[in-house]
Order: sequence, then C-alpha cells, then structure tokens
Amino acid sequence: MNKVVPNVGGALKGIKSGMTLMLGGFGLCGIPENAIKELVKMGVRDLTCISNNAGVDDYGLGLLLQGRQIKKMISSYVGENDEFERQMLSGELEVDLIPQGSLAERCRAGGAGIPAFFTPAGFGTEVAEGKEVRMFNNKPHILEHALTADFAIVKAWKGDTEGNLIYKATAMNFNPMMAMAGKITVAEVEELVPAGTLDPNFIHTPGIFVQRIFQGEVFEKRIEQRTVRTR
Amino acid sequence: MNKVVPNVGGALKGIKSGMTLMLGGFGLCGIPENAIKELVKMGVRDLTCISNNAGVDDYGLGLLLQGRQIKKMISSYVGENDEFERQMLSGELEVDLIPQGSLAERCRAGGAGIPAFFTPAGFGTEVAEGKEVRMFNNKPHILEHALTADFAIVKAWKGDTEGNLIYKATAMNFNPMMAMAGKITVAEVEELVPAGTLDPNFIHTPGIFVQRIFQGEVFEKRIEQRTVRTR
Amino acid sequence: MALDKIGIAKRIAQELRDGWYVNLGIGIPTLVANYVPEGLSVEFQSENGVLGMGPFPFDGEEDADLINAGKQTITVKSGAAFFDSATSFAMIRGKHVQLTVLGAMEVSENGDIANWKIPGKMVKGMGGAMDLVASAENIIVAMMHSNKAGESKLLKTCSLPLTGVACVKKIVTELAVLEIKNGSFHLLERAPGVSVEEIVAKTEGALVIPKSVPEMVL
Amino acid sequence: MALDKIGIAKRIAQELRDGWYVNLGIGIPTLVANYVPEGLSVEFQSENGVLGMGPFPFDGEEDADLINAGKQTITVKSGAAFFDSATSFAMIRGKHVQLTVLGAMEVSENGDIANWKIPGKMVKGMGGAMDLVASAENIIVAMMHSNKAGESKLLKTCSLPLTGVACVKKIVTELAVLEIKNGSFHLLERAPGVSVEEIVAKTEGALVIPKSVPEMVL
Repeated sequence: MNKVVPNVGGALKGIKSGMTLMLGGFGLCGIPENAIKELVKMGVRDLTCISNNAGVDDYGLGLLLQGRQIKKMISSYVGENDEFERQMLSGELEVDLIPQGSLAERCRAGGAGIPAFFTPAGFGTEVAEGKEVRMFNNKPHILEHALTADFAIVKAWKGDTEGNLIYKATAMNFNPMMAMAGKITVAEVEELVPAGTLDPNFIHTPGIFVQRIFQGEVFEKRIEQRTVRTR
Repeated sequence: MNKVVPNVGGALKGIKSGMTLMLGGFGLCGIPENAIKELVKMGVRDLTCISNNAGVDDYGLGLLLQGRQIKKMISSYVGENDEFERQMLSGELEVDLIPQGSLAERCRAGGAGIPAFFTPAGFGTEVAEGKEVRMFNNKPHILEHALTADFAIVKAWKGDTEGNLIYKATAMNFNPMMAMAGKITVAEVEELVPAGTLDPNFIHTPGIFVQRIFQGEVFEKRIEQRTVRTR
Repeated sequence: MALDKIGIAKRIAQELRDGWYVNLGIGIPTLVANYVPEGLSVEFQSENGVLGMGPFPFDGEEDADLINAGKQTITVKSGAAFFDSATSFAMIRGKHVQLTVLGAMEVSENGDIANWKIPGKMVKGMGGAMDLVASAENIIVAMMHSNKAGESKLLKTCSLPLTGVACVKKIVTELAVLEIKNGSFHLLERAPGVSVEEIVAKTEGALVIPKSVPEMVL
Repeated sequence: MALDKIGIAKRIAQELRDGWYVNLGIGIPTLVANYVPEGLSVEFQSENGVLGMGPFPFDGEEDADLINAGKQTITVKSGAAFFDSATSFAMIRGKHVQLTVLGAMEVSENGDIANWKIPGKMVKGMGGAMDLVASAENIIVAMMHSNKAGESKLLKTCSLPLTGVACVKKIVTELAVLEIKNGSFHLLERAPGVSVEEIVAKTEGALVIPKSVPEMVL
C-alpha cells in the first residue's frame, strides 16, 4: 500500500465537479497552495468548499472563485476578498457562514464519528435558525452536526511515507481536523521524508487519516498582513 | 503568577473529602503515582474518581481502594484488581462503567465546553439505559454528557514553568483530555524545565489547561504485564 | 477630551489581572497587548492556534507560518504553544480564557452584540466572535461611542444581526467606561474632560448615572 | 481436528487486506499480528494510543511507557505514531480502522455480542469494546465454539449483558468459519477433519449449511 503520489495531479485524481472539498488553512497561512492551483487547471466546477476563509482575490481559494468553480462556500470569515463579496451579494455564490469554533468542531466530529454535539456558539443569532436548542447548566446551546467531505486537502510542514504529518506554528490551524474528516484525505507537504524520520511522540496527524501524500512543487507562502516593528 | 509548586503536598492543597477527581493513566501506564500516594497520606475520603482503570491491588488507585477512600469509580475497565471486584460486588463501592471512547470524549467535552454529544457506542446495551437515542445516518446513537472534576491530576514526561506538557509514548492516553476538564488541573512531571525549553510546535497540553505543576519525587513506573520475546 | 484608540486600549489594559489568559480581537483590542501593567503576567491567546504571543517581528524576520487571528505576522515568547483550531476553541468554549476583548458595531442595553454583518451590504463573517461571546464570562467591548453617521452604537436594541445575546459585561469607548447589568448601561467612568451630558447625548439605550462619575486615570 | 488458538489466529490473518488498519483485542486476536500474509502491509492500532505496533521487546528492553491495550510491553515499527485516547477513539468511531478482531463470551444469530460482564459474578468492564463494535464495519469474533461447561456460544439470543447489537459479521472458532447475515449463522468453512455434524451439534442458533462446506486451508 503506497500512499506516496509523485505529483499533485496524481494526488487529486478522482476529484469531480459537484464534489464537497475541505481545504485547510487560516487566511493564506497553511493552505494547500499547490493543490488549489491544480484544481484551477483541472477545471472542476460546482464545488462545495469547506474552508475557514476564501483566500484573497488572486491567491488561495480566490483563484477558484475567479473561475466560478465554487458553487457553495462553508466558512467562518470571508473578508479580504472583493470577488467573494460580489458573488455572494449578487446571489451567484451560496454561502454558509459558521462560527469558527463550530466549524473546527464539526470537522473534528465528522472525522471522529460524532454525528452531532451541542455548543453555546450562535444561540440567539441567525446561525441558530432551525436548529434544536437545549439548556445545559442553565445556558442555551444549539445542536450542530458533523461535516465530512469527499476529499480533504491539507497542507503540512513535513510528512512521511506512512502519511504521518507535522505542521509548523500557526500553519496547523484547521488542517488536523480536516485531515480526519475526508473520505479521501490528500496531504501536500513541504518535505516528504521516509517512515521513521519523524518522532512518533510528536506526530500531529497520524497516518491513518491520510490516504495520499505528495511533496508540493512550489511554496510561495504568501503573507496576507505583513506587520513588523522597527529595530 | 507562578504555577510551580515545590512538592506534591502543595500541588494537592484544597482536595477535600467528597470531591470528584480525574486521574490520568491507562492501566499503570502514565498514572500520577506521586499524587496518588499523597492522597493516601492525606486521608481524604468519599472520593469520586474518574479514571480509565482502578490500578492493581497494591499500586495506583488500588491504594485508595484499600483504604476505602473511594466512594464511586467512573471507569471503563477494572479487571486486574481483586479488591475492586470485591467492593463492587458487595455494594460497598459505586461503579459507573463507561465505554472507553465515550469516557475519553466525555472528558474532552468537559474541557471543551461541549455539554453533550451523540455516539453510537453502547446503543442497545445497559450503558444506554435512560439515555436519549437518536438516528443519524440510519444508525442509532445515544446522547452522552460532558464530565468535569474538581481536580484533574495528570502525569506528563516533561513540563515547563508555564504548564506546557509533553507525554511519552502510550503514557499519554487519558492525560491530555483530563488536563482540559479539571476546575483545577495538577500536573506531575518527571522533569520540570524552564519556559522556552520545549518546542512550541510539539506541546501536547498547552499550559492554559494547567494550574499547578510539580516534579514528582520518585517514579517507580511499575509494569503490569511484562511481555518479552527471546533474543 | 475624548480618548484616541491608544487611550481606549490603555484603559482596557487596566482590567487585566495576573495570570489571565486573554483573547484580543482585531483592531483596537490588539493594541491592549502593548499596555499590560508592569508586574502582571498575562498570556495572549489567538484563536488561530497560539498561546504566548509576543511583539510583531522585526522587518525581514516575518514567518508566513506564524500569524495572529488578524492574519498579521507575529512572534512568540518563550513558553509559547501552538495547537489546532479545535483545541483553540476548546480553550475558549471551555472557559479557560479569562477575558475576551473585541470590537462591535452595536451593543444593546441588555448586553447583545452585533459585529459581523450588515444585510445586503457587508458580510465578512463572524469568524471566532460567536464562539467567544457565547463562551466567555468576561467580555469587554472596545469601540467608538457613535458610528460614522454620528448615530449611537449603545442602543436599546441592536438593529443589525446579532453575534451573541446578553453577553457583553463592559464597554470602553472614547468617552466612557460602562458596565451592563439589569438591562441598562451603567456609567462607571468618563474620559478626562468629557462631560456626562455628552455621554448621555450619545447613548441611545437606558443609561444609569451615579451621583458622581470619576474621570478615568490613564 | 479442531484448531488451536494459533490456528484460529492464522485463519483470521487470511482476512487481512493490504493497507488496512486493524485493531486486535486481548487474547487470541493479539496472536493474529504474528501471521500477516507476506507482501501485505497492515498496521495495528491499539486503543490506548499507538499506531504501528511491532513485536514484543527483547528481555531488558521493556519500556513502562510503551504498552498495548492489554497492558503488555510492546515496541513500535518505524513510522509509528502515539496519540491520546480521544484521538484513538476518533479513529475507531470515525471508521478509520478497517477491521476489528475481538473475543466474545456469546454471539447471537443476528450478530449481537456479549463479552464484558456476568451479572453478580464478574465485571471487568467493557473497556473499548463497545466503541469498537458500535463503530467498525468489519468485525470478526475469535472464540471457542463452546464455553467451559460445553454450552454453545453461538446462540439464538445472548443471555449475558450485551456489548453491541447486530454488529458481528464473521466468527472464527476452533471448528468453523461462519458469516452472520439475515439473522442466521452461515457456515463457510470447517476446520480440517471436523465434520459438519459436530458444528451443527455445537451451534445453538440458526445455522445455514451450504451443499458443500470446504475445509479451511491454513
């Protein structure tokens, strides 16, 4: 059983128009940038994309929006993207906005075989419309359901041939939960190493969650808000 | 704000008879052995102990059972302990047996502010008695509630002065979830190091979950089933 | 004289207590980190997965993999920890974070808050705000007293879609510090040189004014 | 001749497929790891928090911090990973483990299983078994056909408290391989030299017997 695929094309084989994809990352940090560019090339359409953000106009998921490849976005925050706002306000794009913590937990639940859970987040807001409300500890909570995807596409710092992954700093974000929640999980890594290279005590995503792994060709790792102090 | 306490006595200050404690470990692996011995010395009684196992007759939680300090055990597996079985069958000890995965998830939920979740584990068995059943994906699930504790006592390999913890191998087990679920969480570590020593990429339990930390005096680390092969 | 953004941040920093873990929202709240009173040890949590945030990096030392929830490049202090988004919101939902400071478009006299959507006009999304306000025991809103059109942001009822209900405990604006309890804004302090009359004029919701309203000491 | 424990383990090992992640229970199931067919890559998951279990350690090389769910000292292969109990059961509940092999005290013709309690006599607890049987799509029970009193363990209805309902797919005993479907045990294979009559005699639940019942090939 070989999880290693030689290139991004092989890694995304089987992704078809109309599918639901999860894509890791927070803003432009920790996004599977090689896979996103390949999705543009593949021309798949009518995608439902589950991702905390929607990239910027000319990078990340913004590229798929430009090409009208996305039918529906499931996200928590979509500022920083004019084309997104235009498509959403004009009704071209379906958007399901979810509190960030609920989004993370719903992905984890999907991967962990927990079909639903209660959370206080969103009670009394639009987010709670149509959802069951129940009191726990004298506080109202709403029932949220698990999310899964046909493909989860995550980006890691290093990965081994068994599919074990480690992430760097805040580039971890949504990647570990999404890795759990894909029917097929594809990992794009900066460095692919032989099994046995990574310390088994410090694996962020155990290989059992990963079906395919490849080393990305180019990592631009664009910074969204370069903020510095003077020396 | 100093989380470091000089010894086990200071670490357990405030634990009183009648309290609910969580104790990490699987079998005798990864148990807070110094803290358990101190609880024996303190003589606190009528404890409710949430722990996957109950130790063996003369080690681990078995020591608290011998002294009749435990009123109720919440566990998943309690074999390997004759005194336990005797107290349970005679009715001296209340026992709530919970599927291991539900126990782990209920602790995590307690720490994560998730008051309840659905799981398939235990449907159709004694465990489901009195619990809500609901179908998801054509499969029955039962509603399980979060667990929390007055004190969670966990054992880690290394910890720093900020309370960040790392565990070794399978001594991790229930410790990370219990660390999240204690009103006060006490960490017993083999080695206490200055903040900045541990790589922030590879922290298992972030310090926010830990209120007190101390370096254990003696670690016997007894092996329950020594199993070897011949050379 | 009304406070500037830095003044608001400084006043909020006075609310910090030793040993607290604090989540700061985008904008004015982010500035609070610069004014932690001396001698206090406070750790900043950012919901994208970091505890122990330090100052912004020096020019040339930015790391694309190390940002805060505002997507700004940051550094970390020694003793920091990184973690995934589910663990991050476990900290928030599980009440391990002692204080949340965030901005708002509107706050109502019963503590409702709106800050994520203007129907038909602007929808950036709630990000982590709904989780934060639904979970935190201690929420301070940092905002201007009025919007750009000059209308009060301290209202009887929020007109915009809500982020959370009955959750805001305290508000610090350029004019005043107010507490919310029993369905009213309670004036605690006024900015140096700002009159009670000005605060009354700019507050639409029910406002309780004590006999004497001290000036903030910054 | 009836199989011994090793024979049962060997027969179950034939059910393994390349790339599978497998959870083995205590007792006979643990032995399955020793008979993985050549050329297959199979990883063993232990619910106390390890993927990629290797053989038992050499004498003197035991590590108290490295055990399997049976509390036995183990080693790991290269490419292993350790994780906490919540993540471990996320793997199990989330169907990331392709096969579960466990022992049983009773199995009924509709696939119910009992293996954790004898009321008033023995209560060790269910450990991870309830999560495993409620979640796995593919469950094989490894057990003796009869108990020590000579009574069949393949029943119409379980008499002991259940571990899970309608979940067992296959059973391998010292006498036979049986599949459970449509509310009956279906005889697939018999142990070398064991007669169909003996299997019939020792099976209390409904048993479907095809025209020819091949002998196991071990």
